[in-house]
Amino acid sequence: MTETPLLSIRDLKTYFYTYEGVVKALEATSFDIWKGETFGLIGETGCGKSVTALSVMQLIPQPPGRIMSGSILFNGVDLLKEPEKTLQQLRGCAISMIFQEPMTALNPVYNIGRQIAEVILLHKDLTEVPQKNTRNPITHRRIQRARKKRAFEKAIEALDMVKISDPKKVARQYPHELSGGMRQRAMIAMMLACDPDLLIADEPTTALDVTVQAQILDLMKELQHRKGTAIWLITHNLGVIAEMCDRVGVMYAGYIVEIGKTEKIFENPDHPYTRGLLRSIPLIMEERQRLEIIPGSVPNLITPPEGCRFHPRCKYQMDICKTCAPPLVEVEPDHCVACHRFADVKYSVVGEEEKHG
Amino acid sequence: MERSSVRSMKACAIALLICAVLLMTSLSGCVQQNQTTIKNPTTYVRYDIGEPKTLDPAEAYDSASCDIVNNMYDRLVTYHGNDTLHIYPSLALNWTVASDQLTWTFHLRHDVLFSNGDPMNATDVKYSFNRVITVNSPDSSVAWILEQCMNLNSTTIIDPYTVQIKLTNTYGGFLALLAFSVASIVDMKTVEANGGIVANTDNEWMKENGVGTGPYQLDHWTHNSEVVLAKNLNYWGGWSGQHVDTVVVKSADEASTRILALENGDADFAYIPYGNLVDINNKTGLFTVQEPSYNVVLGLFDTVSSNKFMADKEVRRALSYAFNYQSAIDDAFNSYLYRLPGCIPKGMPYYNTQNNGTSVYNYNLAMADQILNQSGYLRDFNFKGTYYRFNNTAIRLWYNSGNAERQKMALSFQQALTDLGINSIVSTEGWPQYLNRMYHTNEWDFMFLGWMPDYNDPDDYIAPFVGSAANGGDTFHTGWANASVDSYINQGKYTVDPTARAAAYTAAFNIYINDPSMIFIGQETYTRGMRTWLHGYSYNPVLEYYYYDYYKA
Amino acid sequence: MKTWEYIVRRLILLIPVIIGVTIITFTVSHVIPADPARAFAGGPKAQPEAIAHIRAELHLDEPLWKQYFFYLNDLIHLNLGKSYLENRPVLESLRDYFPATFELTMVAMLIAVPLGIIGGIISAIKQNKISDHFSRIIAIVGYSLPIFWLALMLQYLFAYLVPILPLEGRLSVGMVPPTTITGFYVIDSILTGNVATLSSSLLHLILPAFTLGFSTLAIILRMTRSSMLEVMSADYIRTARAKGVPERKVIYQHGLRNALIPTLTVIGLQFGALLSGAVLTETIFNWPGMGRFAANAVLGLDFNSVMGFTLIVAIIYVIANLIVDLLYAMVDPRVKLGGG
Amino acid sequence: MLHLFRRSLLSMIGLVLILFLIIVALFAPLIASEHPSYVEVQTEQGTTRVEERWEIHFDRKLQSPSLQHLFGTDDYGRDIFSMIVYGSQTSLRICLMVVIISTLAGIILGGLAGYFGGVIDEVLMRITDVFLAIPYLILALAVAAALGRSIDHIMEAMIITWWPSYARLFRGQVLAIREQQYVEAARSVGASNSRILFRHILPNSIAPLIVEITLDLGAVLLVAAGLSFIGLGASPGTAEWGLMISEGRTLMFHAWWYVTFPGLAILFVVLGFNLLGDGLRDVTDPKLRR
Repeated sequence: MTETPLLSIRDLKTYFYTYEGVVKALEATSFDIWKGETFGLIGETGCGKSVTALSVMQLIPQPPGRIMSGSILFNGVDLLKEPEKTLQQLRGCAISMIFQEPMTALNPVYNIGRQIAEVILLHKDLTEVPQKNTRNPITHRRIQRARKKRAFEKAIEALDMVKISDPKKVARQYPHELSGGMRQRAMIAMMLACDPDLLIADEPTTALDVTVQAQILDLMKELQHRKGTAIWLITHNLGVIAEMCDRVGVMYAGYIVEIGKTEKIFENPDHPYTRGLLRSIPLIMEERQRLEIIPGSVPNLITPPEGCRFHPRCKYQMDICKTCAPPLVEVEPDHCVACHRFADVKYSVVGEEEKHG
Repeated sequence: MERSSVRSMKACAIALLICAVLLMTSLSGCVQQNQTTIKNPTTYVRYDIGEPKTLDPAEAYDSASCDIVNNMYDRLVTYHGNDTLHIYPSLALNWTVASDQLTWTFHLRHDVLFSNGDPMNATDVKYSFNRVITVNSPDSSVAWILEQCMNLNSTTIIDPYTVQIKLTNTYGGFLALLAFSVASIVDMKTVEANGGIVANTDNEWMKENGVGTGPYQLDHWTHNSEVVLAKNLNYWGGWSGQHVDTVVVKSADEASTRILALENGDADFAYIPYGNLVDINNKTGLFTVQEPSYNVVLGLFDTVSSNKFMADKEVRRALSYAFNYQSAIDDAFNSYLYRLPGCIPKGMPYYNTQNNGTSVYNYNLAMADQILNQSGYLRDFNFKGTYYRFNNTAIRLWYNSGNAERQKMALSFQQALTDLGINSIVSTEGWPQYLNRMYHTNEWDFMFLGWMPDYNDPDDYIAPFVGSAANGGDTFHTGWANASVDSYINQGKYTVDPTARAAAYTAAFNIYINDPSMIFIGQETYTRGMRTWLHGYSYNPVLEYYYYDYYKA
Repeated sequence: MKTWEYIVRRLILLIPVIIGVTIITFTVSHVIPADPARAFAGGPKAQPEAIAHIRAELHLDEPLWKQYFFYLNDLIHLNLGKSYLENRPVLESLRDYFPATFELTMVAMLIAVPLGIIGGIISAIKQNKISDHFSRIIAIVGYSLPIFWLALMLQYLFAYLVPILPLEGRLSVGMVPPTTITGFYVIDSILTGNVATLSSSLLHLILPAFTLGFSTLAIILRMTRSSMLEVMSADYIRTARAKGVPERKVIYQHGLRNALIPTLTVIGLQFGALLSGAVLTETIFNWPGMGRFAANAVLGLDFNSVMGFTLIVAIIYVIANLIVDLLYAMVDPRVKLGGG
Repeated sequence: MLHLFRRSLLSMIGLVLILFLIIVALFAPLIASEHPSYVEVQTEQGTTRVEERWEIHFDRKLQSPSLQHLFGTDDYGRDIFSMIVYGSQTSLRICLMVVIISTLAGIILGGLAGYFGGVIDEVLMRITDVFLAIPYLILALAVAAALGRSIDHIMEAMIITWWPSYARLFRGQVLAIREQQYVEAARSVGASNSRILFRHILPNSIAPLIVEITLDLGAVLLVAAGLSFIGLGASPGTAEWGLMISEGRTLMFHAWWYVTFPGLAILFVVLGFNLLGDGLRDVTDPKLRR
């Protein structure tokens, strides 16, 4: 892989300044996403997955949020240094994002078609319609109307693309008139309408029924196939990751703790947290007696633990873990881990089983 | 977040602010310059309270209505300037009276046109008088003024410019009556074209319109705001000399509005409450009109009150001593009040029959205390160490709400009563409730009221004040009646001999003042605020405003 | 349900409201032990015949319930009776005063609504900045000031100390009102092309309309601010931003339309408050409107006028609420007319 | 929550203003330099009531503020400072009585309507419609005119005009909460209506009501002052701020202090209640927090 990654995040640091104190949501997060691939980001709730995505989009509510340092290179351009205007042009066009809550992520007062058409109007040329701004207000208005009409037609096409059965009707419907799955489809249609290079999907299926989940995921896969979009999938559903992703990153308390090819991570997790995470999921295929749980919970990020942020919950902790944050080390090609004791973890399967036995 | 939108918003706000400030300074500059010159030089503007109820002479009875009627219409005779004693010709050039004192002959002016151009002649005169009597305004009943000595057969047309009026009975005030607004001459053609005369029904058109021979005609009337009169180009008196072209009478309820209007020159003339005259006194360009008036202020006793002791004249005498007259004059009326000794106000004939014009009662708590003790009303009820009379029954003092002077007098009276060991309650209520209390209940002991003259005669005071209900008096329902006083009042009314009249009024005074049914508090001073640039104004209590005389310079 | 069907249904609801309103005002104004007939006829000087005439016209000697039915009967025949304080039919008084008050309240609204909404938006998007504090303080002072106090102060400042605005009234001294077409001086002036009365009536509107609208402005500002804050942190705003919508459009197209929904309710309710405020404002600025007329009628126990006024206001209230509900349905597609 | 409140400067100012009002009202006899006397009088209905009376000293009327009379004297020669201090008692009483009684009425009626729905709801809502369709100032004016002039009657008049909005507000709350799962749960385990109303619905719907109440405490004072302005306020001679403003306003050109100090008193108290209410709203409504 000699080409540059599509998205390259380096040492991203995002803090939230709240009344209670400074929430250190992201602390030196780094990873890459390549063109056309599907990258998964997993982790518990509140570990910073969404904050990473929002930081990339620069949609962190400011205040209280603030991106302290780091760089976000998209196609080699540092997004953090670009003016708001450029970012607006990128959002929805080059980078799109689907959100977790299809119930609330659509504007309740506009119909679906209009909301999709808005993206198209913003980012597409619509060459079929003369676009030149004229001084004549009447002509201008007529052109605007024609563009709007064309965008609406395109929106219907987009809805058709996401396999909505009666796109013409749905385009004129309002979000509250649609089911959750339909809304998420509409959302996908909206976000893919401009053929983005990167689609960030933040828990796109969490709020949906299982059957609908599968449909949505299939749809995303299919569209990715057709358009060559890179997908960054954020979820805590390991099943989804396993099914969808080429590579996966594991996040804990603002740090990437492990990153690598999906199969490798799933087969052979090197970080105690990844390991705990994988074992806490019931897998139908494997016949395991009982699920494991990771003791404790995600730490308070205002006063995070010193050193490795996972150490209070870690079975393998040593003194060094309490003082020194472990760097992300490439343990094998395309597999990085941030743990002082990854080697011990790797070979401790038996001992661990014994403990529980 | 995009900053540019917010920034442009801010820029807009600042620009607006700057514009506002610039506008303000530039405008204030030019207004300041104008301040030295006369505002609206050809317009007379008065800010007053209340507004006319009607512009129909056959219905107008309240002063605001009569004011406009007096200037839109002419009468056969009129008053001039501040002279209330003499009556001058107006539409009538001259008149004669037969020896029977009943038959009056009036010779009319020949050159008089109504504001619409119709000529005025004897037909209109007869029509006007008979209209008043036939319409007999159900809303105001003002027709009684003419009906005192006239009926439908009284007026006869001798020739187009001569009218004869035959009175139903002798009446000394007949000419004064003809100067009253009800005797205004209306245009027969106009009235007939707009509803004509319907017996016992007011003419709706005439309420808001009218064609008269007066110096001004109605321009427009915006209810609850202003009545505007414009000059009548047909006026027989002509428009040579100095006059105002337009008259604006505004009704403004709020005193501060009227004061500010007078001070900034919007108003040439304004009604200012006594408490606020200090605001305009000694200010350049402003002048306070001060004239004696016949408006009297009374404190009434209910002699048939449910509080039985009010029936005792000694109690009422004691209360008369407990009222602080000087404080009422100084503090409630800011000295714009003159002490009243009895029913008859100063300036009217027979004023001196009342103890030579000296008050019998003065503020004297020791005397009040002595009278009450002698009459057996001792301080007998102990409430928290204070001893009260009348077994702690409270005397109920009432005034109508919104009347600041009466409120002051009431609260001050209450304090004096407390010192005297009498418990009391001061209460106030709206005018209709107040009237109900006075006329339909006995649940009051003391109330304030005022009285204005209908005509310039002591009989208009003494008969309604202290005459008995049976004798057509007791207008205030005090329940007081005295047969001797009634007979003296009637003597005074029907005698033409001044000495006999004086004797009758003296005798009546000596009775009613020692068995008082009311406290005679005082006689108000007529006060108004005026711009000094207004000229030609003179106060005439009978014809309060005559705009034709006014001009600004 | 079709819109017109809904409107008709809502307008039918007017009838019980009107009956209720008449019953309440009728009872409240008639139980007072008072002698309005004598007051109308001139007080202590009233002629007995005049008093008797008025008592007969008002059926004052009948039992209360009969008086009420006499009133209802007249009302059905669209006869609101006679105003004794004004000495003319109530309908005529209302015809004169309603446009004056309506013009005043509309201009007050025109001042309060845009300024309130803009202030609320600025305050919300600049949360905790100087401009936010500034507009919040304006808002809080706005609904903490006694309205008549504000009126007196404005009068004193702008009509006396720095005399740039007229003191009172609807037009300059002695100016002839424009030909009555609608009764609104501003509109009539435009229709008749009368520039002098137009500018005069606009100038005369400034102080009273501002006084009247100030507290409404404050309330709308506060409401817009809080709902704008709420809306701007909503998910769909994030979606809009993720779509690359420029911030200005995010605020005005996505945020504002949603934030306006609760503000609309407030605006509807404020109509009632404005009519109450009009009582005080009109008294001080000598505005020949319904509020002052109503207050005088209540104090003077001019029953017919009080009843006529409350009737008109009840109708306005119902219609204003209807309009708000219709707007609601227009702004918010989730709202179904006639549902719930 | 409390620390959030403490951080908001405006809310703290509101709290301080209201605490100041309460302290002044409680310790009025210690703060004021002059004191009213209280006299027991019989009313027309035969009951007795205690009337507040201030001594009149015309000899020192309308004196400008001085050390002896901090806020000057009025046109009866009464000490304005003392009257304002004692007036705080009246103001507090008016605010609390009106708001508490109309809230109670609103809670009971609105609660019944919202909880039981159906005919009760329909009838009650139509009744509130009728009340809300009459401008509150005119209704209060009419009621006050019918009852006569005294503070008690003003309070009654305001309660009559105020309860419908509370009934509406509370009904809406109850309607919303009635559908919540914990209420469903309580109903499914057979809790009685009254238990559900008082144990589940009331506590949960009271929070937004409290904000409204705090804001209304100030509004009550303004309406009372408005009624005084039109001429139907407290009985003459009592120390009530609205009455003082309305009596002092005509004299403002030569006695600015007469109207200014009671005006400021009202402004500050209403401001206090509003700031407090705003602060409470920000604290209780998590959506407005960031």
